Amino acid sequence: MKRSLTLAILLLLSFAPSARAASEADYKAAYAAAEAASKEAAGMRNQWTTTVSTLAAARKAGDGGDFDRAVAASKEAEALAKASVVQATSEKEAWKAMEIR
Amino acid sequence: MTTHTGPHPTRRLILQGAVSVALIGLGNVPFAPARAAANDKYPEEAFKLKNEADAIKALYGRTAEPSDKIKLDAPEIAENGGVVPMSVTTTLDKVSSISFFVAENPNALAASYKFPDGTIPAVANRLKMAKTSNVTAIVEADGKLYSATKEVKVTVGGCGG
Amino acid sequence: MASSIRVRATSNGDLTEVQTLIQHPMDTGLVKNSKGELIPAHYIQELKFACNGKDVFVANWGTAISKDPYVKFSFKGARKGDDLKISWTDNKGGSDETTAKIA
Amino acid sequence: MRTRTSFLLGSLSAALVAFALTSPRVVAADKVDPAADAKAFQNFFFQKFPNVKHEDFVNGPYSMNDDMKRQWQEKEEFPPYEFALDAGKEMFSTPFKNGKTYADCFPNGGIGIRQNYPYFDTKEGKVVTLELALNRCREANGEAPYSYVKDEMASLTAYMAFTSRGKAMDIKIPDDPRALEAFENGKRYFYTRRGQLNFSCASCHVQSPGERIRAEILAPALGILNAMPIYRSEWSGMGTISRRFMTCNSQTRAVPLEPQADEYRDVEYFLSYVANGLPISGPGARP
Repeated sequence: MKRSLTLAILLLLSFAPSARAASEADYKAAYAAAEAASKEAAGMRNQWTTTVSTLAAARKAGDGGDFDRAVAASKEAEALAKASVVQATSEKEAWKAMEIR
Repeated sequence: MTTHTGPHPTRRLILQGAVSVALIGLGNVPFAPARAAANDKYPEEAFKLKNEADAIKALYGRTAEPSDKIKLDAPEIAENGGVVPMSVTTTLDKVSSISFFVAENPNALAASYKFPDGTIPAVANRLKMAKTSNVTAIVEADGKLYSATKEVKVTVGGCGG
Repeated sequence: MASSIRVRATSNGDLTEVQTLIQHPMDTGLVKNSKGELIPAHYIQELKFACNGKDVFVANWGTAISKDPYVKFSFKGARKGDDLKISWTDNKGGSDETTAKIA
Repeated sequence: MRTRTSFLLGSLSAALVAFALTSPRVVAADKVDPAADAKAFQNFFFQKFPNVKHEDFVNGPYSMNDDMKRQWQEKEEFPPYEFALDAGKEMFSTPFKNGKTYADCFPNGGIGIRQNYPYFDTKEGKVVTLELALNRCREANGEAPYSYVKDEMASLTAYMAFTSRGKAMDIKIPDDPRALEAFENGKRYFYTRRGQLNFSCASCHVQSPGERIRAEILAPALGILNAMPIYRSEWSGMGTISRRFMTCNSQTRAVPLEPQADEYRDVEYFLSYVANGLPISGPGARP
């Protein structure tokens, strides 16, 4: 009996208004930002496979209505895409350091 | 040393050496009595068993004792679990059967070869190995079973992707 | 269709060395294809070599034999020009055979 | 998800730190000098592996490890690429619907010429690889092109490579600024880090050949394409140069480019040119 009581309280807490669940609008915004960064990376022909898979996961979660996960995945995808852009930019010169001369 | 599809010269010499050694062993027995080769039917049961000891019992009906007269040639680290070249040569007499067992494979028995009179007791083949495992060669000679075992390491390749 | 069996049988003196490479998928039945379905087991179970009307070597194989299987052995009692008949059957009833001249 | 971002930021910062540490070398205005590059490239490997015979570098991982070499020699007794070789030979002589064959598209009937590919096509102003030339030959004769990563292309290139076995790689760079640029492009691609793992081709094939990534021994970059196409036990099938480049990309978590993209053609041009003089050993068997 005691266990199910604590479970009930826990369940209640997760819906407590303080932890605001992400809305569809939050997801749409986060996904758009991620997609833009991903396009930029693709434009530099330096896309990462993990960016593509994380973006897909974000979309899947979004379509499924799980906006918390969708926003988290979108942010992750955006970070990955941005990192690949930084990589491509820095490598424009950095490659020479490794060249056999 | 450019590669070519013909057998590799030094490789061939080693094998012929091993074969001639085996021949001497056989030479002194003018005619070997027809030995009870493992029964002729495809040993369906033995190939289905998971465990090595059970498979050996199912195939030969008794256990084997290690022998240093069997040379099991297998890599230390397999370049790929899908193609692991392995071979057995033996100086034992009156050999009627040689089999390969990979203990950690889904089914321990990998291959079993029958040697009628006049066939040299040596065989090379390429096996699949699920993971690092002991590989055991069993030789049935003159009705008795002998074995040799070697560990072969197997892992996947590549950096992950 | 060219035979699935490639064979090299070379004799020197009384000893004949035989090498065979067979084109066969040797599926274990434990592997999934790209769509996630299990590829059914499809492997050669028995491979026979006969010369001058007598079996000289018989191989019984399980699912642990590599794709496009290879085997090498030697035997006595045959001469250059003799015919070596090689035949295999797999667990789906498939089979193939070929005859090669000992070089 | 969380660990992945920290991993990526970690590896990126490490790379940037490494870059900062290497003292910036005084570099004359970068005049592209392929001959000098090739000399330096070959000497790097000859000095790093003094007891590897020069022509053995084309045997990739097998020139780096004896246990692996023995397994390779056993496979070479009756190599798994035999079927691709026979299929390629047959395809090579089977006429197209219009009666022509591949022999009509290539110098010397396509026999013994693999060592001259890829070449720089001054009309097109681009590098033309053997795989590209084969598909162009098919299209010129009204046939559908083959996939660059599937067995048909591998069988054709296997047969053409076999007819050149032992011939020294002989890639030419015409006196044409676009050819020099293609070579430089290929070199840049070879040394550029990519993918979330932040590796370049050089990270594995220049800095750590002979070492293991899990079960596999890394091949030296010198002569790495001389054995193409290869039968890989990993794929239990044939692999063309295109397939190898694309899988290497995805191994470092970089999205592969389309087959025969300019970058791939140029890096093939670079890698083949710096291997000039080393023998063609294709088709090859690899782990």
